[in-house]
Amino acid sequence: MKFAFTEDQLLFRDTVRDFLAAECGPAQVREAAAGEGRSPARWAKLVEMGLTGLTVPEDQGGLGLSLVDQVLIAEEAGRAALPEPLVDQIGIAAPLLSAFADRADVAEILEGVAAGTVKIAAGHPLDPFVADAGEADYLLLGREESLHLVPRDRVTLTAETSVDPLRRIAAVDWTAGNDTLLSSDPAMLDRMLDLGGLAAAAQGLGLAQTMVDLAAEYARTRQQFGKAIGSFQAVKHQLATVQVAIEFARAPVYKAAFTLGPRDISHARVAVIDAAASAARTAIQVFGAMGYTYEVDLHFFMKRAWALAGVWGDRHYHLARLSRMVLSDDAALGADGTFADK
Amino acid sequence: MKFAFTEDQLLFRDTVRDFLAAECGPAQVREAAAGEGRSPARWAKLVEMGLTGLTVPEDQGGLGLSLVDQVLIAEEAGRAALPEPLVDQIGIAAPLLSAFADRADVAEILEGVAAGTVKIAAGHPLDPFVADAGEADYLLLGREESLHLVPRDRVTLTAETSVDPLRRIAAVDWTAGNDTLLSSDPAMLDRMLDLGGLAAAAQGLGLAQTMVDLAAEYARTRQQFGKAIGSFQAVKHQLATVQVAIEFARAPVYKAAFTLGPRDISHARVAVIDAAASAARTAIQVFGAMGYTYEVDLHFFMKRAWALAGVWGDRHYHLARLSRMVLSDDAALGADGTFADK
Amino acid sequence: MDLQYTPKQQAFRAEVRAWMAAHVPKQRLKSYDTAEGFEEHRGWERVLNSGRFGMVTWPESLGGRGADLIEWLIFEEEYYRAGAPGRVNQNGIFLLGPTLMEYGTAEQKARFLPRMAAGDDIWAQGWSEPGAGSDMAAIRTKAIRDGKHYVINGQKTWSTRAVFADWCFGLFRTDPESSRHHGMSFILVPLDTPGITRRPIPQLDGEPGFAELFFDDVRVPVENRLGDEGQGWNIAMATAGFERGLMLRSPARFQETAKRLVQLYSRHEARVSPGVRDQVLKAWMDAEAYALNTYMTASRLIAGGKIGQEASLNKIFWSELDRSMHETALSILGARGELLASGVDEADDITRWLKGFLFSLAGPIYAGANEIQRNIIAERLLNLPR
Amino acid sequence: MDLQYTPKQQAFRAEVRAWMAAHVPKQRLKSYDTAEGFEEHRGWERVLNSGRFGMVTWPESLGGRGADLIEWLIFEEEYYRAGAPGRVNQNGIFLLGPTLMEYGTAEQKARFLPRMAAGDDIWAQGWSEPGAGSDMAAIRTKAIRDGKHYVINGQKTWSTRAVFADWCFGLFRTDPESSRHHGMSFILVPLDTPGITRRPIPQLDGEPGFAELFFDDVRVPVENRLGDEGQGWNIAMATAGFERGLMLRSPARFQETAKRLVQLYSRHEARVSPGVRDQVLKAWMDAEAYALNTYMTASRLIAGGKIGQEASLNKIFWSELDRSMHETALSILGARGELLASGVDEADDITRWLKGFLFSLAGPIYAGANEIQRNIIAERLLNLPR
Repeated sequence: MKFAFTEDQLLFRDTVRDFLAAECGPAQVREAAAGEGRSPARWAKLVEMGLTGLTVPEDQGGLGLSLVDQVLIAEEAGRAALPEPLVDQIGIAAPLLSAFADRADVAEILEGVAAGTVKIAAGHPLDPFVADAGEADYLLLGREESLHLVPRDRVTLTAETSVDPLRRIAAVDWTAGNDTLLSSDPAMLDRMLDLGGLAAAAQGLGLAQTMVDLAAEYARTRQQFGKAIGSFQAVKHQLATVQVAIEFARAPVYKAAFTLGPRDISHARVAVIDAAASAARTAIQVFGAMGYTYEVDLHFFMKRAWALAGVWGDRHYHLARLSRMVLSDDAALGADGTFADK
Repeated sequence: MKFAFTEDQLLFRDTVRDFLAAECGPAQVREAAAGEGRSPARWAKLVEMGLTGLTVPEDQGGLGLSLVDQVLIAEEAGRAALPEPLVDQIGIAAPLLSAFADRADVAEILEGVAAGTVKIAAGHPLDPFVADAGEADYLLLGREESLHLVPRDRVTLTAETSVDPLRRIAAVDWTAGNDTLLSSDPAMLDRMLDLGGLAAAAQGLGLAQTMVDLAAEYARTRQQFGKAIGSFQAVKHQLATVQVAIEFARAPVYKAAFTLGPRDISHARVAVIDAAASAARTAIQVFGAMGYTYEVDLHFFMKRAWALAGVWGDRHYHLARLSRMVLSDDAALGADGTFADK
Repeated sequence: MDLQYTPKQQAFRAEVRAWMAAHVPKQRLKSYDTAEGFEEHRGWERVLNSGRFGMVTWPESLGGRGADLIEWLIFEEEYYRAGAPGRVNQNGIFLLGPTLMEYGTAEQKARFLPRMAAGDDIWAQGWSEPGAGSDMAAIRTKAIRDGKHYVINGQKTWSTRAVFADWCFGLFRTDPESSRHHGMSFILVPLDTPGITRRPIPQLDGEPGFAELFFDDVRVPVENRLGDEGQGWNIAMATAGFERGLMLRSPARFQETAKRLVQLYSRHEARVSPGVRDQVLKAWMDAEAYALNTYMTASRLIAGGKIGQEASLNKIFWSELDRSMHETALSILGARGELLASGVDEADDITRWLKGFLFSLAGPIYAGANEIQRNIIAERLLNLPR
Repeated sequence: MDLQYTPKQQAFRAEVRAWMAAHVPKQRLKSYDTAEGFEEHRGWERVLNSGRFGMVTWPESLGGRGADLIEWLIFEEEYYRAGAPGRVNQNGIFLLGPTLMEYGTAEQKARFLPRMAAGDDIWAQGWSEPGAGSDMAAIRTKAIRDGKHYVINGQKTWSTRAVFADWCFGLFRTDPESSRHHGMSFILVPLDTPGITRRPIPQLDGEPGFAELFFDDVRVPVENRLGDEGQGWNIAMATAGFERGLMLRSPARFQETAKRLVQLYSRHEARVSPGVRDQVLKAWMDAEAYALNTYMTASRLIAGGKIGQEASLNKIFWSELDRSMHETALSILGARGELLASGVDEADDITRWLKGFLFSLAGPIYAGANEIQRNIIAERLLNLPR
């Protein structure tokens, strides 16, 4: 029993954090929102760091790392509100496709993913829209109980506008075929949802922390009534309350990355949705009228958090799933059930 | 449309408030808890003021006033945590019995109620215990869909211990008979529950306000870190939040007293249960360790509020009833339905 | 206590309902935070005025109907029931209007109120400055007397509607030596006066709901001052009381939102968490409670009472209720809730909920942040030390 | 990361489980806030010690087993699973114990720890004074050096367990000229020393869970001082860290409560509001999260890390979770929830829920009120100005 990341994992996380602080600061996010939305230059650097191949098997040119490694990276992507769809690649597409790496076409696609030349969008039937479908080469889609790998030219997209100016979502119209079928094991569809949920939860942790950090930074400098507003207990206590929620969402996310158990993923998902919503509500209140403007960076993080709260099974879906597992007669409740969900 | 009490009603309320401040201050409540629990001397004075006959018809020697008059008095009884069962007499028993005042025996009982010589306990089948049954002369009890008036010697009581040292509760074992039957109109049982709910709500308003007032008083004097704790925003904001909840529970209680509609009573009940719970939670926090002792008066009010939260249909019962009325297809929602529930 | 409408009140409701049914635009107007939408909304104000519904509580001589506050509430209920457009002139009719009634000269009332009711003058507010948000006494923009004029220099911000409005009212420091809440005056400024520069500030949704106003030697006649010189703070506090108080946030608005929330929930009950039922019921109860509370206040005011600190209680209650209702709605909408603009699923009116949510986030901030309101309640109602 | 127990850990769990099954009293002991119950609980401490379970993390030489923190968590899980009695000596083993480990001399450790593990010395704490609650630096009780003794004069209050305990530890002002957190020392006082008067303070439920202690020329040998003279504040802060930190509130306690809450809910699901389901799930999640967080902290400490400000996060989280779980339980119990003592309906264990609720109300208050913890988080974790 050792509930800790390795030194290497933390070091890599720090490297990514430093990279994103330099290459994807709020000013760069703002720039992306005002312009094309995605930065090919930044994508190239992510590829160069090996990030796109993080969870791609070594045989396909990736680093072959686990979702425990990935979860820290996804958290950093959230912290920076990274516009590029890195997390969907390494948190959802690559881990899913890796199970089919013995298929030559899939192996080739995985090589492309690792090399950053192939992009894959993923959409579960629970969700009405697919993110980043427009520039994807393939789409991982579910139909009934099957998982399909669909080339981009086999789908019709209807773009929609997200509250998050950096999210590109579309409704996808497509026809399943034998040639698109990847697996008819219904567990694979559940797995996609779980991976998506984990990815959203990890990003949500990072987003929530950034919102608190931005608000704290503002509160240290903004003066009212002759002192920094951060010296008022009302501001202090609101932010401290959010920080508590974030801290106690953290371990459930990390555990879920290790076990990939549905109970753990639903727990992590709900805890992060609530912590991030509370972070947004509080941060904008601390920023006051400034937070209500487009000119302050906060809103990019709030909007990403709001959008991610709904996808990959929303709060209701995950609470219902948790309910089936926790409130059933044979549920392993109590402390000795904590590490039984593997 | 005039949503206001008359000058007379407010004046009478003030008289009762002054009386209770003098005769039923926290020290006297403490004294009652340490002693017999009830003060015959105080009861005699309540009788003398005409309070026991407040809602008894004039023909039976009462003041013949309405539940709108009564609700302000019940609020004051709550404010003082009055140990004697005045509210049950004038808020539940007398209004219920008044409908049967053409029966000679009932008329006589009502006369006794007004004169303060007859006491009536009331218990609805929803509730497991009846308050003040031990010294009641009669019990108003429900069985199936009927309402019964049962002499004290026809019931067997099993006393139980309430968290509120001033509440005397008992389980009641009794046999219904034709001679105890008051009404077989099921609406009368519902009416008893509604009157009980209104009485509990009105008392809860008063209790909640006292808890806030006690905490504010303590916060004005208790010094920590070189100043009164009431000058800290954390204390201010917690108490202000409770005050908001109390203020917005007030109008629903008063409206319910006017309409006696089940939707209004359930609304009032839920709003007050929540406001009073929040008042208790906050007041003890402001008092700190002092609030956790038996030596500070606060606990008498908290305990009364906790006990009253469960009786006459608890929060779940009233939410369910409200749900049937608000979420039904033909519910009168929106502003033009507000005063339609008469 | 009498909780039934009089026949006269019922007749008034019927009149408003019929008029609204005939006049409310069938198509939703464009946002009044766009140039085109602003003029559409001005047009609607003119239509309202044509039915003498511009501001029913004002005397007939000033363009109103002399309605009492209960009738006002009935009017508002029918207004929201009909889904009528938002009031682009709310700064004027709900804030400056009552202030003029109380502090304006007869000349000022006659000059400003009828044009306000008619939509001829649309008003912006000029309270906040970059260094003076919640702390309004920190205002620094100066209006220095020069003969029959004040010469204004400085900067206002978060000036609601100021991008397109005709006039603004605000607080200016007329005594340059003064500090905090002394030495300020309440002045009305035509926004086309030379020396004023407007910079739109985009909101969360990208639309310019407010603006910065830069004043560079802006000359305003002395007769545009409301009340005495130096009395500005007291007048502004009264205005802020109106803002937090009865009229600006009429209960009908929240009751209408609660009703839509109940309907949204009913359509999606099967897929959402059981706990949502309790949230929806709480929303309905709170919207009702806000209405009942307002009826009590109105009854008291009609009987000659004054509005007091309950304005702060109101402000907290409606703003947190509004935010919470919209949060619940978005939670019900799930993954579809992120849609900022779409033709999809019009039954749920997703975009309206989302935009309403963004707007609701401003509620606990503007008109005196709720933190300030809680201070006021604690200090003035509960007598806690400053 | 490896979230599976080692065979050694599994074997330890099995050993504890078997031992507890054989030794935990079948009848619930009387409250340790009564004279009789206190001695019953002391007896249980002796039974624990007979199995070398008094404090498993201590070295064998001091009566422990040299267990690491993961084993400690396993021990606690089995302890709560077995429904074993509360630890009457928690002030000793969870607070003073770790403090002695860090600041005590070898002689002091040998003198106090084995007797503590054996239940021979039951400890009370002496922090608060009438004027020094959350503001502990306001302590005024003096301990003035007189040769080989300190002479103590003053008053302590809210001294937990002090009605019946053998010893108390506390903070005393050894430099009478000093103020705030300077000039204080950490001193251990036998409660049977002449000059000490104890006044029990009844709690909400009427039982004397704490006491006032009056010190009138109480002479205590200098070797009863922990650490250096004047170093008391730092040592006390470390003790307070333990109090808020890992050991005192082991997650198993809350997980056990959450489990009972799930079971209570399952029995009454049909009659309670649907929203209760979500509250129960939240309780379960939060109790799990608290456990997971503790496992992370334990793993970090085993790897050589130090406990930091997370103690404040923990304190807020468990105390508000505990209160909220008990509130939910009482809400489920409805009108039966007011029963303070009764034989009725033992399946629901109403009295336990009600007493647990009353106790839970103290959680956000003691060990540094949650308001203070939020200040600490804001100032030390989020770097907000004082």
